[in-house]
Amino acid sequence: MDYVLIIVIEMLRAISWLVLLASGLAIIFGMMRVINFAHGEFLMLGGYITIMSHNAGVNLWIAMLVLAPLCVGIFGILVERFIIRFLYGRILDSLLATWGLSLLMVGGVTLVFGNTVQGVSTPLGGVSIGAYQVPFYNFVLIGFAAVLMLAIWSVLKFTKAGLIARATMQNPDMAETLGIRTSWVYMATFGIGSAVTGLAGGLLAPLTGVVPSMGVNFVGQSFITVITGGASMIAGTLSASTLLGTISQGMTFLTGPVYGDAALLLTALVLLRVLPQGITGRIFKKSL
Amino acid sequence: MEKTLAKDIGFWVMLGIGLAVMFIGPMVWGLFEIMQITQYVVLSVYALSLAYIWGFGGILSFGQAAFFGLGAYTFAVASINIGETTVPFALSFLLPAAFGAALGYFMFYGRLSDVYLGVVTMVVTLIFWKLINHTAGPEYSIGAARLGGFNGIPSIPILNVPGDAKAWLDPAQMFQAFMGILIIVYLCLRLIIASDFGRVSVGIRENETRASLLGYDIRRHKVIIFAIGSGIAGMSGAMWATYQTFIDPNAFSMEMSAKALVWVMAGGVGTLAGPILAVILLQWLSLKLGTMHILNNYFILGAILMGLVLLLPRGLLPSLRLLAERLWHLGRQKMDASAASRKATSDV
Amino acid sequence: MTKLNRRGFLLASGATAATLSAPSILRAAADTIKVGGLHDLSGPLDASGIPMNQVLKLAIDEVNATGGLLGKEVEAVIYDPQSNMSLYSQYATQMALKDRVAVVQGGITSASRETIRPIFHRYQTLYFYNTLYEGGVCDRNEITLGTTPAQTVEQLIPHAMNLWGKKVYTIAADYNYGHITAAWVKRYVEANGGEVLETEFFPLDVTQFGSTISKIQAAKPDLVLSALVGTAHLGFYRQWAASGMKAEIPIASTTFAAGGTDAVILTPEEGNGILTSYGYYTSIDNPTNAAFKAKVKEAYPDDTPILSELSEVTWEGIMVWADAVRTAGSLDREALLEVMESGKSYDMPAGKVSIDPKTHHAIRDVYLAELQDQEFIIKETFPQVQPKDTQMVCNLEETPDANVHHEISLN
Amino acid sequence: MSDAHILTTEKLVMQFGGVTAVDNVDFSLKEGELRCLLGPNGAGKSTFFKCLTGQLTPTSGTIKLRGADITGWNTHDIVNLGVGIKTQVPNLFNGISVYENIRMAARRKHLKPMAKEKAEQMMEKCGVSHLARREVGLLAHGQRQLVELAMVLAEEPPLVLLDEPAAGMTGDERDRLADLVLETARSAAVIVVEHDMAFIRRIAKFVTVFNRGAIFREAMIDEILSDRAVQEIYLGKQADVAA
Repeated sequence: MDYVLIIVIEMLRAISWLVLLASGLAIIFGMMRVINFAHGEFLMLGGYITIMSHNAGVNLWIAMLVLAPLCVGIFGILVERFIIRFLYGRILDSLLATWGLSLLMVGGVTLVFGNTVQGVSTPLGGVSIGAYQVPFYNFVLIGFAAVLMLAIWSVLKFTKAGLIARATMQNPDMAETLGIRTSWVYMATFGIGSAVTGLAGGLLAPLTGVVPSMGVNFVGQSFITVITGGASMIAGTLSASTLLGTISQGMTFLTGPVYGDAALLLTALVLLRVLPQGITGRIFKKSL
Repeated sequence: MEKTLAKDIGFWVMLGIGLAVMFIGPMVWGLFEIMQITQYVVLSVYALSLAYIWGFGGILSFGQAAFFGLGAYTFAVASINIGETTVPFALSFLLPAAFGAALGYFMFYGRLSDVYLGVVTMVVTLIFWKLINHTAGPEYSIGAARLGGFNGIPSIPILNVPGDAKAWLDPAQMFQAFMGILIIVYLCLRLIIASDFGRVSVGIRENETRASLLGYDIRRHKVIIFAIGSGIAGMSGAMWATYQTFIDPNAFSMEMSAKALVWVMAGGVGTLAGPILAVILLQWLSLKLGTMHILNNYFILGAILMGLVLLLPRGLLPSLRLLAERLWHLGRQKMDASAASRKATSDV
Repeated sequence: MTKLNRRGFLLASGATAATLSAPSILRAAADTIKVGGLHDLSGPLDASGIPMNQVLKLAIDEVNATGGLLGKEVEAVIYDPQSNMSLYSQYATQMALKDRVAVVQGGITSASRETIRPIFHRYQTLYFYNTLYEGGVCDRNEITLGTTPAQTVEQLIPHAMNLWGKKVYTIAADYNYGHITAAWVKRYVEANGGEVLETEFFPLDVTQFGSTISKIQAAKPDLVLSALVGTAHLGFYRQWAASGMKAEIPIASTTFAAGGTDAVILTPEEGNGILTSYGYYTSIDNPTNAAFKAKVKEAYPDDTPILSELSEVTWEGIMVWADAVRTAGSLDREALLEVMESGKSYDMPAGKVSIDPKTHHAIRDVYLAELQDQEFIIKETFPQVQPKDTQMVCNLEETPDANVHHEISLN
Repeated sequence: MSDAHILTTEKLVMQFGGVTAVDNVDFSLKEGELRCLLGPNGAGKSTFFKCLTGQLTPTSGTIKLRGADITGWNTHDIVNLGVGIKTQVPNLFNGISVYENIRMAARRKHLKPMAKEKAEQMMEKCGVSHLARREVGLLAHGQRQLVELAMVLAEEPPLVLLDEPAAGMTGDERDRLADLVLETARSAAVIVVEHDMAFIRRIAKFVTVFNRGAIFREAMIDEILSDRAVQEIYLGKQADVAA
């Protein structure tokens, strides 16, 4: 029995892993139609900041939940002001520019921090469920993924800022006529998207080897989740993460990671053929 | 005034350069330069495959590496088993073309929008990359050829003169053969583009609705264009395999697809000569960077790419042409302002 | 207006690019002996490439400090392939044909070796491959000093099984190295009366190991044998410690910290107790190693490389080659090979090393060590271990012009 | 032209979610007939038009072209049965010259030499010859309408469907358009969806008036214009209509 429970926990962790990876990208790509190929490197930057500040004595949780999002958010705003601002509406150029940015970040972090930095061990140790032991940190991840989704949903749904952001992204010209300084909204939205990715990077730092080139492992998964999710941000990312996370983990349990990954890709492929606009292109049409 | 191929100076200039390089090159250059330029020729054919389907068919493929790798592995497996390279080389065009047609049917008859089209091609390449990487065990071999997984397939036969299996091409002959292939591919593409089929494809690129309102079945057109592009990419993969006598899953990597995108974007979408220019410049640049130990090479390459996008929005060739036109105008102040000579951006 | 000053900037940057590429002032006529160094200095593989490159340059300075070779100065020709195969093949061709180097040291992954080895074989440029790998290369033009699975697994398995028990759970990277190592593990576990409960392979970019950790817990093995490779797989060790399993089931590995950096990236809580087996550890105490470490510290005071078998064997590659040139008194490849195949033994930081004439692989001492607070403590030493796996498939005395990488399969 | 029907629809329905844009329309057009479709905004004229052109697949009901059931066919298959279509928003190949656009349309029916001559003839007829070399994307709205019309006519289709061809046109462009439509009507059946009353008066004979997705009335143009009920649905209930 507890083996089944372990599998369920494992799937929930995989889902929250995808949610954390993809929500920052959902904001930047899903909402702003900017292809951010440097998304993996933003995660890496979040990881690095968490570790560097922890090694410098800052409490791990503050480093992870405050410093990482803050610094990566500010970095995001700088990137938006100097690069992305010229590329709105030119979705392909944003791809090429951000691919250059990702190379630059890998090289830059190697120059500044070097490529071997002592990591931080996973806090809170293990907890035993039946005959098995699972890192307690899993529940922290699941918790934060849920909180993150809830936070973004409520900001977009209930706050004035959320409304302005959504309006601007849907029709910038109309938003201008209503007196909204759209350039500020773009800057802020890109900043928040980067901050969310920084937070995700921070949360994942204790679980992975943090090196300058770690980003490449995450960029594929994040894009596929956001694209499969489709237009609406919250419902799309959530439904896609759940579907893809469950299938990939299920297959991994049954046959092993190779077929787990292949299953995830095949599901995405079939979904894209059946629902070209992504899950929320058709179902949950009106949701956020 | 119909823009027939015969009257297009750009075409003849490219053809002239190509033939000159092909015949004079081996006499002038040493073995090392020949080997290096052969690599640029192979990558130029690869860049042309994307330049054609994207620039002239409006199909943006994020996964051109899938066909490059498929062509390379098809050639490797076939030539190792058959022991002769002419049939495998033909296979390396036909198999990817057939796969491209099948994938094209799957995509274009599914009414996918452009961005999702890009993603589907990316996902297909990722699947190839994952599966090929998994073929490491001894049980994964086709006939005598071990797929070899991450370590790839070593000692792939060198291209031999058709008919005589033992007459392997020496580097100079291989260079001339590849140069010939590049010229033929460029010629065929220009002919297709100038033909009615090409005109319709450009029409589809401009406005799909109008093309279907004229009665053209745009889905069938796109499948054909995509298949042609896939075949060319597959052939360039085979050229790569026989040039290096080694192939590994990196031929299917995301980086290989991204490189094609960069070359076509940097060179100028909607041109054929632009991407070739971009291949030579960018490959030479990353080679040069490797020998100069300034900062970290990833850092510099990234900065250059970003600079390219922000400073040359329309790509290298169109910007150079614009620069040339502007200088030409400034030089001739007495030209009247109406500038009747502003010719439509020709498809070089 | 903005259009114009962009053009201005474009023209300016075009000019600087031209000057940068102007050919560097030509050295005096070839009065130096050129040694090629081909390691990834940027991109994912730079963590292993940079230390090897630093030690290479140090070794060449050492040779020059003792009067160079044949009265000439030894000059390093170093290129950075940027973890990219097409650049590996271009630089190999450039070294062989244009720079006409006397010897090349380099190549990290098997894919990069297999890209450049045939080129050096075709143009007869002597080639040293200094990275531990899955064994099986049969090429008279290549000297392979790194350890192969047979040499390390043969010592690691019996030692681990005596310590912890008979039931082994193997997890390995899903490529040739992983498959072959797993096969050798199975052979030696069964030879020592043990049993491999399960063997699981992981693609190189897998970062989540939750499901595997649960499966291992279900199988209840006595020890876990890991042949995981690459930074993504570091996640396993972290997630293993995170679920509190480190105290329950110990880990032995033939790949952990091969490049030295993993030991630093993992915290002591995660890394302590992992048993590994390599041809070299910094904690080997013999005078040559002490001198070697001092030289490295002195040459690179602030960016001291983390030493491991990869960088130490690069030092060996230069020293063995230099010794052969001095003994043979010429740069002729055949003369050098004759010296190296004479069974001569060299006193290296890693201990006694000699070259097996049949496979051009190293017969060397192999050590077993356990990680404690990010330092490896040597538990056992095994002198002069033969490269048995490559000897099974390759005999250069019978087939001198072999030029192939055999896939050693035990079944 | 025989009085057989070139185009008929039976119980044609088009629903978007809850809204019924086309409500059980039975429509028939004789060979060579010129029919105008009128009706206030949102009456379902354009939706009905899009069902005929295959841009929309009707929810139920059938469409027959010369007896063949073309309900739900792809646009290009319908066009290949000899239908020329001009959409509400001009759909042209913007990056290419006017001549090139029209020549490509002509090429559908004629061989190369004939297509070149046909294209020049059409440009002359529609008064766009002086724009031959200009990129279509740079033309004014009215000019684009004329170019699109020239493309439709270049194929000499037996059935021509025009959706608001007069929109955005200047006075004399509209007159030229009216002459062109009348001339085309002599050799082909034409359906024109339009608002512009001045334009309608010049060309209309038999007219169909749509309201709320259904056919409100079908009669000759002068009867329609004097019918109070039609004026009411156009100008809304309360307005007192100046006689």
